[in-house]
Amino acid sequence: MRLGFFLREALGSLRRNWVMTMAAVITVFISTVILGSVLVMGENLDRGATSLENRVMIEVFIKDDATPQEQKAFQQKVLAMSQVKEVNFVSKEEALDRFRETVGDYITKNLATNPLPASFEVYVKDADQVDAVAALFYDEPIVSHTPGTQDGVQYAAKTVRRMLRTIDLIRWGMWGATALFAAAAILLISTTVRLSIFARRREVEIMRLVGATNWFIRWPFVIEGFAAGLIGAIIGALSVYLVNWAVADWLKNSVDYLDAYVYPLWWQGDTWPLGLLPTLALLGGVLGAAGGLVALRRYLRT
Amino acid sequence: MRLGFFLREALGSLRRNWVMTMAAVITVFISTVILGSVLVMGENLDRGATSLENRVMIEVFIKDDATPQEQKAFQQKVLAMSQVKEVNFVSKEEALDRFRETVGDYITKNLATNPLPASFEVYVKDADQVDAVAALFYDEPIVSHTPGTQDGVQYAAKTVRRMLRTIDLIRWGMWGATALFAAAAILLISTTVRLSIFARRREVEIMRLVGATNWFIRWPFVIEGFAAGLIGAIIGALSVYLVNWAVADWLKNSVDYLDAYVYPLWWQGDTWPLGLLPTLALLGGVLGAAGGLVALRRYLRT
Amino acid sequence: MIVFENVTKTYDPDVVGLQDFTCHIGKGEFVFLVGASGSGKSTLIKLVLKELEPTEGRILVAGRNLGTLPQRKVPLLRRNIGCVFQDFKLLPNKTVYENVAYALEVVGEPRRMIRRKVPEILNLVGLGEKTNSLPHEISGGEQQRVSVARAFVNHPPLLLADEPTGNIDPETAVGIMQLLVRINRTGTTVVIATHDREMVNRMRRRVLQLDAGRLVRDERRGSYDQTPDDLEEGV
Amino acid sequence: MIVFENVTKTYDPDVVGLQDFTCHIGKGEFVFLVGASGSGKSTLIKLVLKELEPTEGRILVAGRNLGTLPQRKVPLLRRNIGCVFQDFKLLPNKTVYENVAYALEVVGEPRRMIRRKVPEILNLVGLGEKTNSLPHEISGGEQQRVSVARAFVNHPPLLLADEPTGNIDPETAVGIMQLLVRINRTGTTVVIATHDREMVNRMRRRVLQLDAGRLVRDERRGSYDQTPDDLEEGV
Ligand SMILES: Nc1ncnc2c1ncn2[C@@H]1O[C@H](COP(=O)(O)OP(=O)(O)OP(=O)(O)O)[C@@H](O)[C@H]1O
Ligand SMILES: Nc1ncnc2c1ncn2[C@@H]1O[C@H](COP(=O)(O)OP(=O)(O)OP(=O)(O)O)[C@@H](O)[C@H]1O
Ligand SMILES: [Mg+2]
Ligand SMILES: [Mg+2]
Repeated sequence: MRLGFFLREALGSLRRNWVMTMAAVITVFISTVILGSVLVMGENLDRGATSLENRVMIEVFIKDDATPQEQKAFQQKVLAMSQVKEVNFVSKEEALDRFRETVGDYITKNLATNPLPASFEVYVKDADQVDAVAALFYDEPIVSHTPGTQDGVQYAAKTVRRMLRTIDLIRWGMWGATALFAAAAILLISTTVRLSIFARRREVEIMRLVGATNWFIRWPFVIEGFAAGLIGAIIGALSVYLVNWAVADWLKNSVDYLDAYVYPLWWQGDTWPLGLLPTLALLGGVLGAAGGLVALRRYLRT
Repeated sequence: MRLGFFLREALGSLRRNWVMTMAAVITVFISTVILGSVLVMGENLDRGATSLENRVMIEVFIKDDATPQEQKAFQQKVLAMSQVKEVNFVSKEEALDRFRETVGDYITKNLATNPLPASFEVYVKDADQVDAVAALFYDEPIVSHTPGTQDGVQYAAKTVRRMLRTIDLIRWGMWGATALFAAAAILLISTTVRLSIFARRREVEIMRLVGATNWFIRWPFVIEGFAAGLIGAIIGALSVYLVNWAVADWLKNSVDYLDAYVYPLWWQGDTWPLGLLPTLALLGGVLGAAGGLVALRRYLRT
Repeated sequence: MIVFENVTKTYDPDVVGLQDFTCHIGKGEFVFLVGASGSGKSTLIKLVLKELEPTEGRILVAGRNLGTLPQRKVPLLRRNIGCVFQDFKLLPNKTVYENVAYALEVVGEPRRMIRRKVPEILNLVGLGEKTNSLPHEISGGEQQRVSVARAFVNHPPLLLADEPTGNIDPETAVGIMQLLVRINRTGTTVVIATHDREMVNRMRRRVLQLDAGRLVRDERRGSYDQTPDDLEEGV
Repeated sequence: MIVFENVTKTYDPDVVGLQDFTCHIGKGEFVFLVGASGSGKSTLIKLVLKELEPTEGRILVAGRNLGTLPQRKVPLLRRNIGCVFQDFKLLPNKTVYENVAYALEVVGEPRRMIRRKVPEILNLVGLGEKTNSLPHEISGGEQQRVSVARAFVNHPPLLLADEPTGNIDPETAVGIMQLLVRINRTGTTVVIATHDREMVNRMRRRVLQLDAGRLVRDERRGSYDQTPDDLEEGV
């Protein structure tokens, strides 16, 4: 019965104070859109970064006199390593073909023999470990080094490091942006809620004078804040979803080479058990309610 | 004298209604930070894109039997082209050196003669024109084509096109984001202003009953909105400036290879005659004032 | 000064505010408006201020037809009417002084004059010591007197007072009434809606009685209550 | 029911609200509180409601010391006090019905009872037809009567009324007073701050007179004005 009263109060108030309702809804809506956009973009960047990381490869050049058995044994040994994801074998002929493709006939035509060694392409699971993994191969007898060097094991050390650093930067930037925008969203919502409760402080005062307990006063405000927040956040989350979907679709169709980097994200079950956008929507509601609670405190003291 | 009254009214009101003042200031502050961040990031991306564009190069391979005079003449002819920014000559020896660096000794050792041609590296002013410029070289007698092809003129056509497309995308995205965030900022500010004027609608009504003209009522609100907006936007613009400066500084020191892409931007005299951040600050003030005007309309009718 | 011609004001769902009300209040008159709670006194005052529009009929104030008065002339109208509101209508964020001064600022009075006139009128209504208080820091009667002071300070040609003594003790009320009479003597037309039987009976001025929005009595030297004698003399 | 012991209330800049006020109001009494505007009547009522804290002194209401009453018990205290506020204090977004019902919702009255009691009390104060109006849609006197209805509806053991008839015509006021007397007969303690001389003189109940925050008169069957006789009988 009491719940019924609180609900009626809250809904009546949402209807009657529609300027405030609109303000809360719009603020939560915008906050959700901004935060949602940042999260979705961040997630896409993160996936893009991960797929870049997955391309980090170590080339292990093999002595020309290695027997197929030795090669086989080596391949299996490498595959068994816990840090290794994948190993490809590139024969001398394949290597020459690839070389021809990149530099053109006029160089390969000039070659008396095939100077290119066979090689294994080793993909590691975690780009961070590339140095450690590469080091494991230096002393393998099958590996062909120029005497006095370790150039039989090659990987773009500098490029990998730059890439990792860039990816780190992007991730940091993404988290920074998310934190910034989340803080902004919370501040915005709480500001709006505080303002609308300020506009109704006299009402609160009257309720107290008539003998209402603090929670009797709070509940309708909390429900109101929750409802307004939920509505705003749902509209916001839906907008993000639709735009994200449309953009992903458009990109996929028009920018073929990029499609690996665009993920329509709205559920994201792994990181967001409730779904990314449903979580945002719920968060809007909770923020609205919490904002109401905090803002009321000033008028419920003494 | 009247101006004095309006100013006193506005300042008094800012002081007395500090909950509303704070709300307006915070909203404008956040809007400015968000919009400023987007603008600054967009500008950096744009500059980065431009510097990428500047690297688009056409390699023009020269017949081995071309005389130095012919080479010289060709170089001057190319330099005189309006679309061309820069021309470098790469001799056969240089070409071999570079090749050796990339593929390693064991290949070049196998070469009987130097199969690499000399070349000119032509940089165009505008990446969009790379196709047109390349076409101009196809029929030059000095250029060495494999018979039946035009491979004496090479440039990363596919890469350039992708790059241009990506840059376009980034620019579009940037403009989209700017428009989105600007709209959000305007909506947020107007919502807050509308809410705070709603909270004071009774005051407005009383002023009208005492015989105040509409402009007599409006001015203090406009000044108030302008002041609150200006304060919020100045704090916001300063924050953006400081963060931008700090980030640029940190990136420059810690990510050496990236430094060409990070520009601390706060003035940007070319696109923003008043300066990017001063413009934002002023905009905050104007939005605050305009918001006040618009929100008042409802209570000044009839 | 004020002419009502067959004025009817009905609020949205057939709530009668004023019903076929006709009357003429001359320049310099002193009129009491009486009637039960909800009989339409405040409605009448709001109509004169053009705060409300009549549903039917015509209202003239100082010769100007309010129905055809353009919106932008309304502030001018109101500056020439001092009004004591039933609910005071003080600006909550302004001090007593500023509230009264506002009525002068509105007409563009020079600051020097404001600095002289406001304390004068505040002393007159007995609020000399509350100059810098905010409305919520003073008692109900004091708020009412601020409203009275604001209505007077301009020396407007027409003064409307909606129960100006409802929250004031009888003695102070008499003081306020004397003030009103004095102002009336300088030529100002004064219309007072009131429930103060004693006051009306003592003053014996023109009385208009409303009942459910209708004018039921209009006496030149009336009392608060309708007596059989009065009835004959009246409408 | 109410005990004031040397209570002093001063507002910030040495404005006196109540000065060394001592008095005892027994259960079931009917007391008028009179005094000039600004003499401290509303201050006294606010102190009883614990809306204000006394600067000095002790206040007991129904045996409970307000000074030591914890904040969370204050709503309970207020639910046992019906109060008619000088400025009505109606919830602006609630209809007349909802405003009155709120006082019952607060104490957890079942809806069925609310549906019966509220129209009953509204009819009693003559507002049967304004049930669904919002406060700004009714006249000043009607608002005041809503405030009265809200204070009564609970049948609280203590009833405070701050000028409950200031905006009401004498006839309706008499009705309200009769209602108060009837409520008083059922055992409710009633304290009324008022400027209505006629009413006080007619009823001849206990009168407390304040002057600048001091109790200057306390008569068992007093009149509004202080007569030489009264003076001897009183303080
Ligand atoms: N919040 C406040 N801050 C400062 N002074 C106040 C405040 N409230 C009341 N006062 C002052 O305290 C004194 C007593 O006020 P109170 O409201 O008790 O008077 P009152 O007897 O109710 O008068 P009235 O009949 O006019 O309502 C007055 O001088 C008033 O100005
Ligand atoms: N804004 C409104 N909307 C609907 N009805 C209204 C409105 N204002 C007043 N009324 C109704 O019109 C009638 C006359 O109201 P008015 O305020 O003129 O009465 P009044 O004579 O001033 O009464 P009081 O002495 O109580 O102040 C009342 O029944 C009231 O309920
Ligand atoms: Mg009225
Ligand atoms: Mg009082």
